Amino acid sequence: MALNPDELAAIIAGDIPPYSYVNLGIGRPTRVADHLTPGSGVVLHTENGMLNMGPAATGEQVDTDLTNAGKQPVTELPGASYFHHADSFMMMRGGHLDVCVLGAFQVAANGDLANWHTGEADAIPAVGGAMDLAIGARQVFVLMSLFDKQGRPKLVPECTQPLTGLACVSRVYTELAVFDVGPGGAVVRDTFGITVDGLRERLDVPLSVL
Amino acid sequence: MALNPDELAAIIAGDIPPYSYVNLGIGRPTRVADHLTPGSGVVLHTENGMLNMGPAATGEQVDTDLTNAGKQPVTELPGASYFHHADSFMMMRGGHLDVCVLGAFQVAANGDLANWHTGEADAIPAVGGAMDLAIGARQVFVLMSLFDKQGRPKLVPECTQPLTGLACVSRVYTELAVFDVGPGGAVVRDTFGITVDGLRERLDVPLSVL
Amino acid sequence: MSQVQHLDSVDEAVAGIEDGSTVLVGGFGLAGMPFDLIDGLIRQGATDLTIVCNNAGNGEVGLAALLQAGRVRKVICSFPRQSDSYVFDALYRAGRVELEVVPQGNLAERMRAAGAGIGGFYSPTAVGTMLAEGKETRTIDGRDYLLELPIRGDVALVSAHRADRMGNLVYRKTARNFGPVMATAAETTIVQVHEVVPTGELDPEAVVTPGIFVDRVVRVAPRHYTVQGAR
Amino acid sequence: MSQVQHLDSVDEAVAGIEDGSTVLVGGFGLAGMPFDLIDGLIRQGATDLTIVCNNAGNGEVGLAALLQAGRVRKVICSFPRQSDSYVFDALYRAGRVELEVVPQGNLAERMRAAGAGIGGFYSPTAVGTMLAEGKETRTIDGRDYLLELPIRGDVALVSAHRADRMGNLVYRKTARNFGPVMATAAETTIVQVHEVVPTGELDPEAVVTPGIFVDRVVRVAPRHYTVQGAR
Repeated sequence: MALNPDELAAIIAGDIPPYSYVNLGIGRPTRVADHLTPGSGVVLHTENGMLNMGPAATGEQVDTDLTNAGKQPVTELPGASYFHHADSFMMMRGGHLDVCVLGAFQVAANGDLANWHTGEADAIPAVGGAMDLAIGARQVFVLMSLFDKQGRPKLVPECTQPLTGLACVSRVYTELAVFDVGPGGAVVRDTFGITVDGLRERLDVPLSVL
Repeated sequence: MALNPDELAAIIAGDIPPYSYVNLGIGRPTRVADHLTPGSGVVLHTENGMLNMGPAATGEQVDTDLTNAGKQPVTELPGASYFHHADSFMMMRGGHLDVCVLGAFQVAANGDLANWHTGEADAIPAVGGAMDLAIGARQVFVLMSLFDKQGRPKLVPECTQPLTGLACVSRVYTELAVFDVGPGGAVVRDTFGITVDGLRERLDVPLSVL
Repeated sequence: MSQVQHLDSVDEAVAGIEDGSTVLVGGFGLAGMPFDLIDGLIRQGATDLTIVCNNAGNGEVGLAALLQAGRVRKVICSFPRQSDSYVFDALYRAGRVELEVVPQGNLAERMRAAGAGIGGFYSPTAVGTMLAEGKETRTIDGRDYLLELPIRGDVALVSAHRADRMGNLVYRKTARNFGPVMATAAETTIVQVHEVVPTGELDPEAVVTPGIFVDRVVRVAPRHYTVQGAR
Repeated sequence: MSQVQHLDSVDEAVAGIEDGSTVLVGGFGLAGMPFDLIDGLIRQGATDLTIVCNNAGNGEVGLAALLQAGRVRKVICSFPRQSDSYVFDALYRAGRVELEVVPQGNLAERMRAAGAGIGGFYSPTAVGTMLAEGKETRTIDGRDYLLELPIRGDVALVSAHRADRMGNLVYRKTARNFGPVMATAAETTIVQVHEVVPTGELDPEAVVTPGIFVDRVVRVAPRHYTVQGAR
């Protein structure tokens, strides 16, 4: 059976090595946090200037001076630290984050990422920290649906939408399968309710198997 | 009468505008601090990571974690702040210091500075923060004797010793005279026990008068 | 020379900002947004401004209000489009405001470069993307980089938590964000704070922005607003 | 992966440093010098080292002792010659150690660049001097700059004041100096501290080096020594 977003987030959380420093992108990747156990030692970074970010703030906890990269109110865990934006992006761009999890419009088999601009003529471009994260984290995981709303594959031979970063994604998590991507092309690590041949029928990308 | 080093330091202190941020170089320039009154509002920067440095520490005040750029023990004034070396040199190189006072081997009439390397073949070169200060502070004052031990002028048409910075000095304080230097050449601002013509006889530099 | 001015009103704090200025505006979304200074800037009347800010305004307050007032010629930011950036969106689609999108890390680092006297730097971000267009690419030690140039402000508007009389600043939580970087990168740095304490009361080890980077300080009342997404 | 290791001894803390390593050594003169880690490195035996440090050792302790032990191939520093740098002076004059003199601001900024993923930067310092030889000069916006490249360490040895269990660090006064910069610029950052406190005891607003930059921590006793020039 295809996985639901929550099941997929749980799988990603399980794949993040203990004690990693991790940045979770805005939107669906945020859900990965719900599946990280305190015992994992994983430390969350938010690019607006904090390490050891805690869960979403509720009720009385809400503090307008304490938000995540999606501008939602969050909490602080013991051992947290605050820093300014240049220092925060130094962590990202200097290769100090172990993992980031991003959403995507398209990922190419070689790891190219498109996740910031739809490419439509009237779209207002907004990149935020996506390009910095894409090239900065040691491992970039993508969490996305395998097909867009029109049914077109989002794992592609070559991105047709504007790129966020070159050859930067290492793994792609989708509801039907998990892939490694990179110089060796796309490799199927796991499938959910579909065979590898079933994937091959629906994708234009050569697939090897782990 | 020619001024003694203490009188000269007092004159420099008097020329520093109130509330300036000032860095005093190692050695003789340090003495300028003794003539700055608390009411002047002048804030001393030391490049090893501190603003609002206080006077030399004595006796019980000595703290091995609190030194000036000459590695001598100093004290902290109210309103002090500590920062790391990259931030400290950001202040210098980014043009945030109003004045620095440096020693010199030679200053050229156009403001070129030589104060880090004797040029002797067997000298061990040591530049420290001199080149950063020279190009960073908004005004660079030099405090030096007008002649070296061999009696040669240290205010020169062109530096013969290795340069610290190009056209960076704005004023030169010596025991016999104070000069402005820069694109317009050397200008005598003040003399002590010598006439301008007396200076002209002893220097190879064309002198105008303020 | 560099004496920090403690002003009694926001209007005095923003006095003298000229038409055509580049204004660095702190804040990430609403956190750290210098609302009062922006309101003062609207009253002050300077126009034809270039605004450098991470976002392009939320709702109808702060930067959105400045945009709505028609004072902004150009916005340099990383993330203009948000759920409540309708003021900017409408102006942009009407061709009434220019937009330069800069990756967030480059935005921060370019302002730091201005504050640090760095003439330019090679950044790993945006290589091979459409944001690399027109930029010099250089391979150093086997990796490709883009040359990025400093962003300087004529003015920075910053919100901090607490200042002392010398202009030393501390911030609160993630409201710190761009404030300390922008304070270094502008000719005149104007700061709104919630509290001014006597000199000597801030821990010298914990000062985030030393007073050397601060020109004017004004105390304002904390503002209460609703955070989007609060559950 | 990144779990900070809290070690019981200095010898464990410096284990595995390889011959030929580039070692960033904190401290400005004696303030912030990681004496115990350097002593440990001498016992550990790694040789053919490149040392990056502001100075080249004082008296016969710390870096001077490492030099004396013959383990150093090259020193990269801003200010080798001091009143009590006789160990370095003798080795240098004997041709037994290489020296690269780097202006102090470039030294700090080049390590920051390594830590920040910057491929290189244009520095205003040293233009037109003999330290500009062999470096690219570029005019940007009417001012001349030199291209400076990052300095990366295999290892950084840093002395801080206090750590928590997550490796967050605070420093004391001007002993902070190069520590926070070097911690970002090395593959493995090893820190000696005077105290380890439970996680949550350091003020999150006042952490100077977040634990993300720290790999190993060892507690050592404060060392008492005489400061030159103390009156």
